[in-house]
Amino acid sequence: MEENVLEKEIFFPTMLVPFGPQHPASGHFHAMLKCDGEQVVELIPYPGYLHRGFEKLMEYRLHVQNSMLVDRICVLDPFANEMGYANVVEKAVGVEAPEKGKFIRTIMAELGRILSHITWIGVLSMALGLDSGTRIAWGDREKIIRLNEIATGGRIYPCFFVPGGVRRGFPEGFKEKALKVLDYLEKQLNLYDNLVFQNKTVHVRLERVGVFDSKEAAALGATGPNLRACGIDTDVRRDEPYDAYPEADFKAVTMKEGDGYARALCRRGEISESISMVRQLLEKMPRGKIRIKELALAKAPVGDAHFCCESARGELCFYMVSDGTNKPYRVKVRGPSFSHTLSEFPYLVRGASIADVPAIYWSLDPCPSDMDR
Amino acid sequence: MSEEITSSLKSNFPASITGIVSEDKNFSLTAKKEEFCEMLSWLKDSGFDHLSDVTCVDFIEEKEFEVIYHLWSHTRKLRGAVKVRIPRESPSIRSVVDLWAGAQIHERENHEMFGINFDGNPNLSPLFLEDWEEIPPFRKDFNSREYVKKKYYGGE
Amino acid sequence: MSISKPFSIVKHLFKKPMTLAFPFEALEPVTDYRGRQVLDLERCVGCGTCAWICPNEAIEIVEYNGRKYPKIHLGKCCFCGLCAEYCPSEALKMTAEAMISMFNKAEAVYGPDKLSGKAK
Amino acid sequence: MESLRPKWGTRSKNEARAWSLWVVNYFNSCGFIELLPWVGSGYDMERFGILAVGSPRHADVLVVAGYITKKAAKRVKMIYDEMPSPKYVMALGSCPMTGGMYWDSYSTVKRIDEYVPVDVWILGCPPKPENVGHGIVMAMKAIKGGFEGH
Repeated sequence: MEENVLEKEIFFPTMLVPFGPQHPASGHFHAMLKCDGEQVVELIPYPGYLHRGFEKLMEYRLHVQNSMLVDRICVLDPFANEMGYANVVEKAVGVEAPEKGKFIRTIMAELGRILSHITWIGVLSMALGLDSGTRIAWGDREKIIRLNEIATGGRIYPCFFVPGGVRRGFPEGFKEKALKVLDYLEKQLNLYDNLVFQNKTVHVRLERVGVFDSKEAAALGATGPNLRACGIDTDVRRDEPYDAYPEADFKAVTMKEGDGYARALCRRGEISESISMVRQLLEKMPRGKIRIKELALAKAPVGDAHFCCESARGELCFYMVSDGTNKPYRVKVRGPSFSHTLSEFPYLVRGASIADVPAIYWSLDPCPSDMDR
Repeated sequence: MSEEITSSLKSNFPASITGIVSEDKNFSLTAKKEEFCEMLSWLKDSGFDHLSDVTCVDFIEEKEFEVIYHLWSHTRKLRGAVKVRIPRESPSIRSVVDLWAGAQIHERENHEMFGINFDGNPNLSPLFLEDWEEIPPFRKDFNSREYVKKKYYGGE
Repeated sequence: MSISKPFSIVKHLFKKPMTLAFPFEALEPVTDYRGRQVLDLERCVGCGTCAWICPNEAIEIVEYNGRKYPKIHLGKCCFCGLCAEYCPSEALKMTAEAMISMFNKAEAVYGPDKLSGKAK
Repeated sequence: MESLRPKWGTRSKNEARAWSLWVVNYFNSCGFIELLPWVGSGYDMERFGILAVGSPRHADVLVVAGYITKKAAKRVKMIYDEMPSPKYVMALGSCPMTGGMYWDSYSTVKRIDEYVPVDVWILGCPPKPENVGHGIVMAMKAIKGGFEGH
């Protein structure tokens, strides 16, 4: 009888496998995977490829100049960053933006969330080797960018929200165009369901991959869809309402499982919620002023202000200390991707197989430029 | 809502709390360096299970660093900030890694950007910057514009 | 799953393609797009507000035909439009022109003559 | 060895080069976001024969998309050195040229052409996809006209 070759185990030395920075599925992130055979023992992250020192740069600039600077923090979701900064300055000065300005901000921020999630569908599909999903999602993305362009005058970086409101109102016919795009996207969501979310390949690769329970997730600093996917019902938009969010009727999408697939479905649900929110807010749009222009160069009194908003990735906080001039003394940006990539990702890949690493990474939806700042 | 937390904090730690600002849904207070860890541990047990942020402000004129812990409670829906002042000459403070595992990376960032030592943190190696030889960049006495002029524009 | 489902892709053959045949067709330009600036030489008073508000210090005030005008280094510009917004005499305006690519780095500096369209 | 090489006409050689610009898959932040329409079906770069490849050894074009930090600049140089010649470098956005938005940042490189030679500058913050296309067409025309790269 032949000797059973499978009886003896293969000997693997512990080895280091680099992940990134030049890798199709890593973004601009570098990590070393310490592997025992196929299994990842430890992940050592080396971030900093996109570090620009935003918090230092902002100390030298006027508030209105900082508004142009902050949307570069996260390329995929610039509106949330602008919203956070505009609001923290308003909070420090003690003046609120006009009602219409708040509505415009909220509508654009929700469109930004849809934009970010659709980009993420493309990236996730790319990481899972589902090329048609990538092409279609990144093609649809153009439609929302076109809306941004019409409303704000900038494609990716709108430079649109300033302390005191927004820089201009919606142009004529924007509402009809926006509703048309939303209808189109709603139709496309069915396609994404068939193509990505209910696809057997995606399901098998994401289910029971990268699981954490609610206690671990909270201790590691998870926020946003990643946290809601393990059953904790927290949403800054609902719990600490800002701008026009009290006017909109929405629910935070939660799941129980806490695995990669639950995170994906959470984001899928958020797209639908955002679409309905934009529709409601476009209907309720009030009349009036859009901006208090003096606030852009106003001096904030000595003290500090802390403001949190919900970006597409999770809790985005701005903490500003002011010394009585029209420049901040210190700004701290708490980006959601910072803890997602640097404390949750190393925890989740421990014990996973190498092939699952890109799937776990993109199921967390990190943004490397938000992480490094 | 935050009243009840701040009043019970006051009765538990009467000696070390100064400057409480308490609003409807958030509060902030300044704690003494000796007892802040017990206070954070008490807050964690009473529902503040999310450490949003550890950050630092360099008050160069007062020769002090202020380390700020931003907390959030998923159950109470409350936000809190605990501020601790430490001297600028020997900046060192106890680590809170054993309370929140996510604090590790925040403390590592603050160590790199401000040069604060967090006693008890297992890994404080440089995070973002490679081959950095100047003083930590987020300190107020580091002038980014002068550094850039010297390094990149040949001192123009 | 029904047996006809895979054949539903056939309908995409008759749809308008998503792709834009770029060099031959283009999307119609948005009127208020923030592209490069133009300068009205008559209206400009040379006050220097644009140079002060620019977050990138891309604007420099230079002498041209005996008067003071801004010179913009488009390689530093971030196209935020603050210079046009804060211009007191509305001399500096943003246009929708965004086709700015070059082989030579020096072409990125737009002096008053280039900004006003007097020189190519 | 020299005789083994296929002897093409210069014209057809340049034509072939221009229609198969393979891009190394090293995309960093700001510029990458405006390359997404080109990768996706909105503008579809494969119509121009442009393909994103994983290995620098297969690539002809390095796209420096946006700001480069000191840490990333070493890797950019490494990738550039690994690419076989002829190779071309495209710089997207204002940041590689002058530092752009981050002109006073302690962490970014201000002039990337001191490290790798740049052929095409595409300005914008980030550049519009049309502008990226304009740059690509410009580069293709130059290569057809006999531009050898580095």
